[in-house]
Amino acid sequence: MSLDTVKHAAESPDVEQPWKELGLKEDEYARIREILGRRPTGAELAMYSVMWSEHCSYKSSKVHLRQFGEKVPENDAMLVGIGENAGVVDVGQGYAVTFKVESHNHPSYIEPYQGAATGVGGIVRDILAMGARPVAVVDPLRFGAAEHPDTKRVLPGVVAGIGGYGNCLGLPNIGGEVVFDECYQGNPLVNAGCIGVMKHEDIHLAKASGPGNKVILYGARTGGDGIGGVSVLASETFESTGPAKRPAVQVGDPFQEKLLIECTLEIFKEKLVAGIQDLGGAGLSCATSELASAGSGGMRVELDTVPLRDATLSPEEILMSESQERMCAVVEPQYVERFMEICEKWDVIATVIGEVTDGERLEIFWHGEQIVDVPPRTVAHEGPVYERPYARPSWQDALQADDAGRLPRPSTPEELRAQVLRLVSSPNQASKSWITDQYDRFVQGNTVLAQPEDAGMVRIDEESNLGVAMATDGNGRYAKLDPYAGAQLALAEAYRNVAASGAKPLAISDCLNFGSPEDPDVMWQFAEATRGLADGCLQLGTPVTGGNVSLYNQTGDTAIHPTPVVAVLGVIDDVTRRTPIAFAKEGQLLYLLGDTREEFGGSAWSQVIHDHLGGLPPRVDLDREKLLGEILISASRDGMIDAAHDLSDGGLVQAVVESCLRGGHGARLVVPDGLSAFTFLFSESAGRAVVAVPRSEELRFTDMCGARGLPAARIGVVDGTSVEVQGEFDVPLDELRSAHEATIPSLLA
Amino acid sequence: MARVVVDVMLKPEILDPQGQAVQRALPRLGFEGIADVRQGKRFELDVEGPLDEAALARIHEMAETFLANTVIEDFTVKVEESK
Amino acid sequence: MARVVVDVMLKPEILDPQGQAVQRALPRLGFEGIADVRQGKRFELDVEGPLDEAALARIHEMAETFLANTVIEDFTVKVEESK
Amino acid sequence: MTARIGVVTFPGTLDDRDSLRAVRIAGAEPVSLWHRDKDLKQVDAVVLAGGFSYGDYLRAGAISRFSPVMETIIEQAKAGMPVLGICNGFQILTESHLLPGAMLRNNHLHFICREQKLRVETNGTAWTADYTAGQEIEIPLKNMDGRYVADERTLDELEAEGRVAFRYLDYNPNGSLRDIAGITNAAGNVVGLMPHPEHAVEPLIGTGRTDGLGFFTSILKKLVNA
Ligand SMILES: Nc1ncnc2c1ncn2[C@@H]1O[C@H](COP(=O)(O)OP(=O)(O)O)[C@@H](O)[C@H]1O
Ligand SMILES: [Mg+2]
Repeated sequence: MSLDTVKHAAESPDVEQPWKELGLKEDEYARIREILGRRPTGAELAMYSVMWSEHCSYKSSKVHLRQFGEKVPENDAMLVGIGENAGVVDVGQGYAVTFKVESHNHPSYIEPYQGAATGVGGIVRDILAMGARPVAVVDPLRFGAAEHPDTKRVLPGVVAGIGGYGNCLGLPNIGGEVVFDECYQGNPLVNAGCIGVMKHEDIHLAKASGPGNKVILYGARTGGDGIGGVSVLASETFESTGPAKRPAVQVGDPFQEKLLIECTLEIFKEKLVAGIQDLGGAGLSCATSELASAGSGGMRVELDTVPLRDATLSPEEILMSESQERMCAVVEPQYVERFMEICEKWDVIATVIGEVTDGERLEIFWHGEQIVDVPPRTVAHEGPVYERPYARPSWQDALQADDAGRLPRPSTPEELRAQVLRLVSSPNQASKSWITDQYDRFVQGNTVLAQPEDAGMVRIDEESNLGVAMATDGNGRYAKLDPYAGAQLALAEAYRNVAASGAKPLAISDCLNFGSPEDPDVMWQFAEATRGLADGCLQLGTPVTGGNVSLYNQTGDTAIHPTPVVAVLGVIDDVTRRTPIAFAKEGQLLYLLGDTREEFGGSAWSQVIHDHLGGLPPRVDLDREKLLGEILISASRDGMIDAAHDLSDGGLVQAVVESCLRGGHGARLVVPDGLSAFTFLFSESAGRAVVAVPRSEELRFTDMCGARGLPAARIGVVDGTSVEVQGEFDVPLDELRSAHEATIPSLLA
Repeated sequence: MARVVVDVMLKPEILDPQGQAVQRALPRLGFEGIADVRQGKRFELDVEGPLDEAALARIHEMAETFLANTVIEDFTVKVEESK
Repeated sequence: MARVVVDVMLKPEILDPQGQAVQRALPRLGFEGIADVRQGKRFELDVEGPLDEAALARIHEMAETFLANTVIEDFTVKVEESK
Repeated sequence: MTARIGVVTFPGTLDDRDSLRAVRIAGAEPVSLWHRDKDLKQVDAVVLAGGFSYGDYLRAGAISRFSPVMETIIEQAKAGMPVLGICNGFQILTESHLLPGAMLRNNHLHFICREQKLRVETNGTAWTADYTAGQEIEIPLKNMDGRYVADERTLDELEAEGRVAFRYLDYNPNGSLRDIAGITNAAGNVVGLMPHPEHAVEPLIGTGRTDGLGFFTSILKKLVNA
């Protein structure tokens, strides 16, 4: 096959091109021809097709995501906002933190281990590209029904992949989620988040400026794996027959990535780069066009200098390859030699592949012949934008009318007790330590809190004990009942978790996992969820710093529950003041903070006992969440509480059982006046937490709650070796522990 | 008892980080002249009963659906001469 | 270029949990009659230059000192017919 | 004058910074060593830290064992220099044949991370003098290839000579023979173990216990009093 040069393309306008096979729509192809004033070359077509895919261009979601930039709360912490590889916030003492959550859903269904592993690799490079040292990872996961045979294929592979990659990089895994629901059958969600730390002056941006500066590709050689993989894959639905489509999968090399991290940090330390970009989805097409587009525009690349693993790759394939563990840096000429020395020190291959020009076009050459000549903005930032039609689904009203409050409730203490045991041993409420024990949570020696705590927390300064905390949450059942409220409940829960650990919530990242945007029902869910999240962030004062959208999580006509996953980042001045969840001291008083209402829609109880989903999710009150957060943070700082646990799915009883098992002490509970034991134990009203208060602090604590107007009810005491609800039932801790801990191993081991 | 060997190797286009690491280490150990190293898995199966065509077909199926992950790996099935 | 294959297997007396896990899974997948499974490693080396006795001796040494850990593993070196 | 304790960084080493911190907290002077340098910068003892050097490719520790720094360490260890191998460091020590036996994939085939109880079986090594023989400690454990194996004769020899330095208590996390968590050479200067004392030197972090600090204070006292 002869080379399709720019010159050749101009001379042969009528050549048939495989735009359809590459996933482009007819009008999109026409627009490319219009932009270029000719037909694209094969290489140009390759670039546009991957960069204009849903995954890379956000063409269906962009119009909704705009709100995150428009409804921005007053927040002095924001240093870099949406639009970069990841947002950056100020956490004080000259430190900045960058964090982001991304999805690797589709690749993880096809090849669970490598899909999940490369998901971790990708998000870590995003964080690294901002100039930060990655310090921790989190992994919100969703799988099909726990008993389904395919879950036994997908889950162990995903978990091993996340562990295999993250452990080998030396990044403590400090949090995440594992949720089972049959709606994720065939569409597991593998989201991965990373936190990085740097000094303010070390923030780096992805842009190529300064004509004459060199463009250096470094890291792994480029191979034929995953050509167009992620971008094309994540932009279409699977056939209902399962993973029939098997494009080349990428294999991760965490060892190479570890070298890339250390090498890049040393390069940053010597201030050798003017701009930097990781290579992820869409590979070199993305890196070169984004760097050029964000800079002054001009860049010239000699594509034949790219080090290859397979010498037979065509230029189109090289541009589309998603080979992992690569980075692209823009370096002033006088620093190139030192840059290369550092790469050599770390056994990292580095090659000058081009330079920044004073023009405005991205020009790519292959053995001297020009194969790409495009305005980079049209590739990277000015892709198609769709106003997809959306409408409230016809079934939404009926779903909401199917009130969970009408479900039969336990009528005897024995029944209540049995339901408590069923709840805490159900796959979603059971202990996840079979999974989290496959992740290294100790590496780097800074992990103050990790699973099963409410939030993960790492120390970032050894002298001052400054630390950051993160929690990720999302409840697809709530979001299905009401996507606007569901997104806000995800935000509220993550916010509450961070506050419960003693850290002050600062900012958020999100991963929006939805079905096909071509379905107006799904698009409505998406529109509602983004609106809810943007409004919620405005109200809570936590800006969205960045995130990721994953669409087409759908098999046939059936979409997953709308699943917005929210990661809240918090800061704590002194990690020694952190609040754990464990009830560790006999005699301490248990207080329930917040209001408990008859709220069972989307609850764990309705799912576990009645396999029911209907009604409305718990009411959202973000002002209350804020107040609760302030109380939890003050109480932690001033030593008024020794333990705190947020209440969410499973309600009070779930939280108390977890805190008791963690601390190795029982609890004696009294049902407060005006509540039934059932509602007290299982309601999922938001804006609540349970805390353990030393007796000496009781007055101070209740005075504070009273003065600030936060309801605080004394519900019992840490005591004994069982969880007892007075006048109702008593379950020994041993029985609770085996119920809670046996489920996941017996399903998966 | 018959012995069947199933060799499973990553497909040629798939990155083999292990093989690469081994290859890069060799010159340091004084072994020159190895142009490429690929690392794979070897399964030795002891098969009961006669190793007829049906049995081999079943082993082939086992290799395809279980021993190898054909998304990223190729495999071969060989009967070993009995010792 | 010549291809040399080095097979590395755990010594028979060493527990092989990977092989065991495979073997235990087989009946569940409907494959009966496999009495034992051992899992090992296969290295495919592409060797530059002539594959004479000296070259083979060097590869043998490489296998003994590096590719296998002879405290726990046995190995064999085979020349593959060029394709 | 305090002792200088080196910590080696191989490509893929992860716990080097933690080990340097542990050395510092114990009161010794931490010194970074680089795998490509034969020069040990006049350190008095060396820690081979945990991690995945060379990705654990081939076998854990197999590639690192052939690095320039190991040439010197092997030579000096034989001459009596104290060396502590933690996790991947232990694997490197067995691959180097400074310690007998070998490390294999955990019997359950998963990576495992847990707070692990151990018994310190001997305080007659350079790295355990601050413990009492039989003392029970709890420190983090995290590995993929932690199953210690050796032939029966070697195991009997280790037991007879009091060279089983640490044993897992309550739960054997990886199928190690005779619950062995760590061993020492005959001279007591070279010690290897799978669990991570360097992650248990501050009350704030990890398990909340400081049971691992004794490794670093033991060696410091030995070197300073020498
Ligand atoms: N759900 C979202 N919320 C906020 N910002 C988002 C969201 N999805 C994507 N973004 C932002 O859009 C930009 C492009 O996203 P993405 O393509 O995922 O980045 P990358 O190229 O680094 O993978 C990033 O700044 C990202 O943070
Ligand atoms: Mg990026």
